[in-house]
Amino acid sequence: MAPGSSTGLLRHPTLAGDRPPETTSERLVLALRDVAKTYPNGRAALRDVNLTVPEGDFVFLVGPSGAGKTTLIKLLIRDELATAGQVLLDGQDLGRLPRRQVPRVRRKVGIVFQDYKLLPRKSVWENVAFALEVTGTPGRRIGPAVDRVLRLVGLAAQARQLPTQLSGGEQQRTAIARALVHDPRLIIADEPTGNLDPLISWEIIQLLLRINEMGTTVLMATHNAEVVTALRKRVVGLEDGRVVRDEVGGAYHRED
Amino acid sequence: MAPGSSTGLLRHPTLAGDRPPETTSERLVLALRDVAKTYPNGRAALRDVNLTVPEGDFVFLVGPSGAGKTTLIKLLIRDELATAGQVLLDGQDLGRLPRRQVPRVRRKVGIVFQDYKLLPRKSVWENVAFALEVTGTPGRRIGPAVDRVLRLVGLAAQARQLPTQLSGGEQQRTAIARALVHDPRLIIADEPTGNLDPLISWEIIQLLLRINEMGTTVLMATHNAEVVTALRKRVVGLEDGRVVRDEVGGAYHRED
Amino acid sequence: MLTFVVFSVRRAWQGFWRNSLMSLAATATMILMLLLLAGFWIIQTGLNAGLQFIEQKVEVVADLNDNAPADQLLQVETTLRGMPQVASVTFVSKDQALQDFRARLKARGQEDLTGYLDTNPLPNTLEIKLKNPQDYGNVVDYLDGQPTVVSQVTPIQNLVNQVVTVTNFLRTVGVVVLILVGLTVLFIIVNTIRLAVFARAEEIEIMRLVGASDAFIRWPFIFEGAMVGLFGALITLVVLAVVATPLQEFMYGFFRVLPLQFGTLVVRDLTLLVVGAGVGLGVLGSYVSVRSYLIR
Amino acid sequence: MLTFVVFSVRRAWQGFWRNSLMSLAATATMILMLLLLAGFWIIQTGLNAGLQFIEQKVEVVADLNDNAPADQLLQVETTLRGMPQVASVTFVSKDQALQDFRARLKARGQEDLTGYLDTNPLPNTLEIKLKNPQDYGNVVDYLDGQPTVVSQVTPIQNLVNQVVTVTNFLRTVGVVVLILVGLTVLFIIVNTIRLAVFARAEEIEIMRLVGASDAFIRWPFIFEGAMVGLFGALITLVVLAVVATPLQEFMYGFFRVLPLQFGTLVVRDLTLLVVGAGVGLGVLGSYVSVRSYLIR
Ligand SMILES: Nc1ncnc2c1ncn2[C@@H]1O[C@H](COP(=O)(O)OP(=O)(O)OP(=O)(O)O)[C@@H](O)[C@H]1O
Ligand SMILES: Nc1ncnc2c1ncn2[C@@H]1O[C@H](COP(=O)(O)OP(=O)(O)OP(=O)(O)O)[C@@H](O)[C@H]1O
Ligand SMILES: [Mg+2]
Ligand SMILES: [Mg+2]
Repeated sequence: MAPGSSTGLLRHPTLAGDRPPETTSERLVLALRDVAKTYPNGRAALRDVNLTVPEGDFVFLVGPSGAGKTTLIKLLIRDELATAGQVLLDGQDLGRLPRRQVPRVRRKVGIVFQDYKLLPRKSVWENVAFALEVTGTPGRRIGPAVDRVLRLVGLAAQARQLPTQLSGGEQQRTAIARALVHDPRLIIADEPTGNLDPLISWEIIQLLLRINEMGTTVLMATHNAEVVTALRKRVVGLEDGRVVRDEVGGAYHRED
Repeated sequence: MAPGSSTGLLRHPTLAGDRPPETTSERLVLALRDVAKTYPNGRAALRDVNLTVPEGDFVFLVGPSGAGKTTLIKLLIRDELATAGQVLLDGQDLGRLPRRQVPRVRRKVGIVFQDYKLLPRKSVWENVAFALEVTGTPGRRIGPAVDRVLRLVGLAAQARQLPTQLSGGEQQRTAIARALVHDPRLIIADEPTGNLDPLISWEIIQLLLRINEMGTTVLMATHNAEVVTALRKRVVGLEDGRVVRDEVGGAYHRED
Repeated sequence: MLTFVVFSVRRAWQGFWRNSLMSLAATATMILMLLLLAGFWIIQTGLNAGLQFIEQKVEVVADLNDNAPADQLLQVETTLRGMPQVASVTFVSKDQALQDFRARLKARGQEDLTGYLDTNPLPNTLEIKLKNPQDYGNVVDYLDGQPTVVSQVTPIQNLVNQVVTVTNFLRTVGVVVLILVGLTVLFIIVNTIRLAVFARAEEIEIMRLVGASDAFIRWPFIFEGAMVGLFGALITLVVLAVVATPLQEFMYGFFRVLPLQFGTLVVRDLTLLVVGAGVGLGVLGSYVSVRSYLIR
Repeated sequence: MLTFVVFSVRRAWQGFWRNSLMSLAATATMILMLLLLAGFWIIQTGLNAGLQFIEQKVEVVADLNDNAPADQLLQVETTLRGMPQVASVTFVSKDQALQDFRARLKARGQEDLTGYLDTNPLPNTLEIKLKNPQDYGNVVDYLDGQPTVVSQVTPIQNLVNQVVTVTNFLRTVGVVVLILVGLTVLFIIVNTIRLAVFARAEEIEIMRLVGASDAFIRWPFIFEGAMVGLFGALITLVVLAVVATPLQEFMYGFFRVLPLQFGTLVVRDLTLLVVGAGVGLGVLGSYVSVRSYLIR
């Protein structure tokens, strides 16, 4: 692990084509090649998706409801398997990964699920600590790390509450805290600000930007037009399962 | 039921005080008097809340994460009981309502839950139909009504899918469809656009506005600043469990 | 009303299959428990039959004088038959008795020495079966009062007492065990359905929030419980039917003495028991389980 | 490694209490099923003891000539004792036999007519108990070859055969029933734990998505299953201990003949059975249940 490596603020290919050229000198954290995903019920959620994300990148994944953003994210953590094409995470082909290796790969990633996926019978504190426990972190290091990240997302006061005793936004922030607590090299956030008020949304985005500046790669699916447009980061647009644009410095809406 | 009654576009008291005066001539759909809610773990989620909503009103409920918006909504459908004060829905004191009467009261309301609360083993179609079945609507009238409302929220193609097979936004729209299908006189929506892209969000809002114009009262908790500010409807601001403003024609953020 | 029932049954059917994993787990438990119950009931019925058979063997045997006058003998017989305690009176002649004795010896493979006998040493006897084995007193008294006819009365008094005590004990034990097994079955099935419904607590909660009345939620669950019970009962009956014939033959080959044939009456009772217990427990289990989520 | 175990046990403990409704339902099932198993095991043990007791009663009785020479008699006795099939040889004098007979008559409340006898009509006898009741052949042959000493041999041949068949049959039935009950108990417990774990399928899924390894997920569940088994076993033992004394007295008061006292050995075996079955089934149930969610 090299979370603080100097690959931090990377230069990205600046053309606004469908598919940025792969600069071989950069390490690719994510790479999808000709990926398609058709669900068992026959719905084609992704088609011919090509996408590479070099280390240290900050990518917004945008697109209308049902475009395939969550499906793409599910492929990245091998929650689902692609029906065609290759999905590489850190150079490993997830389609060929033996079952036993899956947890190891998932631990490299910090993921905020669109529906949070908090453990229902564990408190906020325990939910966040869980992400450290699975990595085998010694107990004495877990406490301080969890406290710190809960303070970051503003949940220090709610640490002992169960998910059912939280407001929607508090649940979402718990999910965010859990994704950050183990200092992952890659953060994947699926609509992480949908239930947050504008102020906290901005704070969370700022937090992700700071973490990104330290070298962590961030992929964020969002509908928050304001944030996307203001930040002018790389924007990957999905529509009906296809990548329809991939621009560095793009806005939420297409600007042609 | 009088969904098409001419009480439609009501004039609201136009002062921006903490509590609009109750004009006795109007029928109050909702009324909270000195309501407080303290959860069993000791957290005071609402304090001294006074709020009245006349029939035909369109109210935005705003406030930071954890302000108490969802708690207030839970009181309105008697999911929780107020620890102090009175909650009146359609003139009925919910605190005194016998248990057996609760379903009847809930059926008057169309509610979009922040976490959707879809029945996990029923398809989109069945979930929406359920809201009609509980009212005892005859089977032949259920079909057309469900199809119509699914078309309205853009889910006609997903009708046979289970909630687990839906995208986040599609789940949210299913919840909205279920809240609308039985033509309730009061619609309560808790953050109904958090997982929708801006375009569909606007469509849903437009839909709610149209329904409101037909006389249905709408109460909507939201973080969507853009929508609130653009529509200039009545805005009730909660903060830390207290009503801090109640303005007709307000913006999302306080404007003083 | 009828619409509601039809509708609820349809929802129950859906519920059963959409939660197939849980439904099948519950049904499997139901089957095993019904088999246990049926097994115990059969044993209990067989035990009762056996005990009755043994009790029937208890009788008063009156040895008759060889020279008893025929008319007096007839009168004794008639009087006995008229007594309310008496179930049956059988006259066994001394020749018959000797034949029986020889047959028994032969069956046991023992040497028959009776051929060397000059005269038949066995007396004519009256075998008197009693309705209630405990009521031998009057009969014995009466017979003792007929010295011209009766030479000796063998009430097997002590044997009677012992047998009655033993059979009563075994009957009591049988009933107690059956009740205990019944309670166990009740608890296990209700508990299993509780667990199955528990997994759907969220579903029930959502239904309530959307405005479903208690009856609307409850009835499909109750019908689902009834389905679990009915399916379980039917499969149990099939299993019992398949097992019955070989088992019966086996038992019969062994306990030649005991009349362990199951008549149609027993089959009817057993079917009623299994189906009744299955459906009843299924409904009860669902009712109890759903109730705990509706009451709050 | 040890840390992992301690950690898993702690999580299991938490899991048990945070899902208390399900844990208690599973534990209750466990208790009932263990009681059932223990009950059957006790019946089976009692049956075996009873059968053994009956088989011990089977013996060869040799009536001796009154005028048998003492040295020859001694020699016969010695030879018998030396035979590998023989368990014990007891000499019963004719006086002893008469006394026993009188005592028995008295116990039955029958009139003692033996006082009118001039001489004692009973012979001296040798009662020979066999190690294995089926091995009477050689013993009888030997005794038949000693006409000076032995007047008559009563091997109760048929009785022996019958008793052995009956006891073997009952033993087999006992074992079969015990196995069937065991399988039922196994299935019900595993099934109950499956249902309890099913309600937590979502939890397992989330743990996997967050990167928990299979072992990390599995072990707490297995320890939880072991806890259910252990709690269930302990409560079962308490119930058995409470019930044991009155039950034993009751049984003893009834079956005076049968040695149904439970020794410490039986208690030890029973404890091992209950605890072993409880913990084993709890672990097995959890393993099977969690496995089905991890395999996908
Ligand atoms: N398990 C599934 N089985 C079948 N179809 C599915 C499944 N999951 C998703 N889909 C379908 O695939 C399409 C893409 O879904 P996905 O969740 O990727 O959308 P999304 O871009 O995340 O949308 P949103 O912004 O609403 O979350 C949707 O139309 C959805 O109905
Ligand atoms: N069941 C509960 N037990 C204890 N505390 C609770 C419970 N539900 C909510 N709370 C607390 O009450 C406060 C208000 O919660 P509420 O859900 O009403 O907030 P909200 O305004 O809806 O926030 P959001 O915009 O994040 O959904 C929160 O601080 C929350 O932690
Ligand atoms: Mg999504
Ligand atoms: Mg809320």
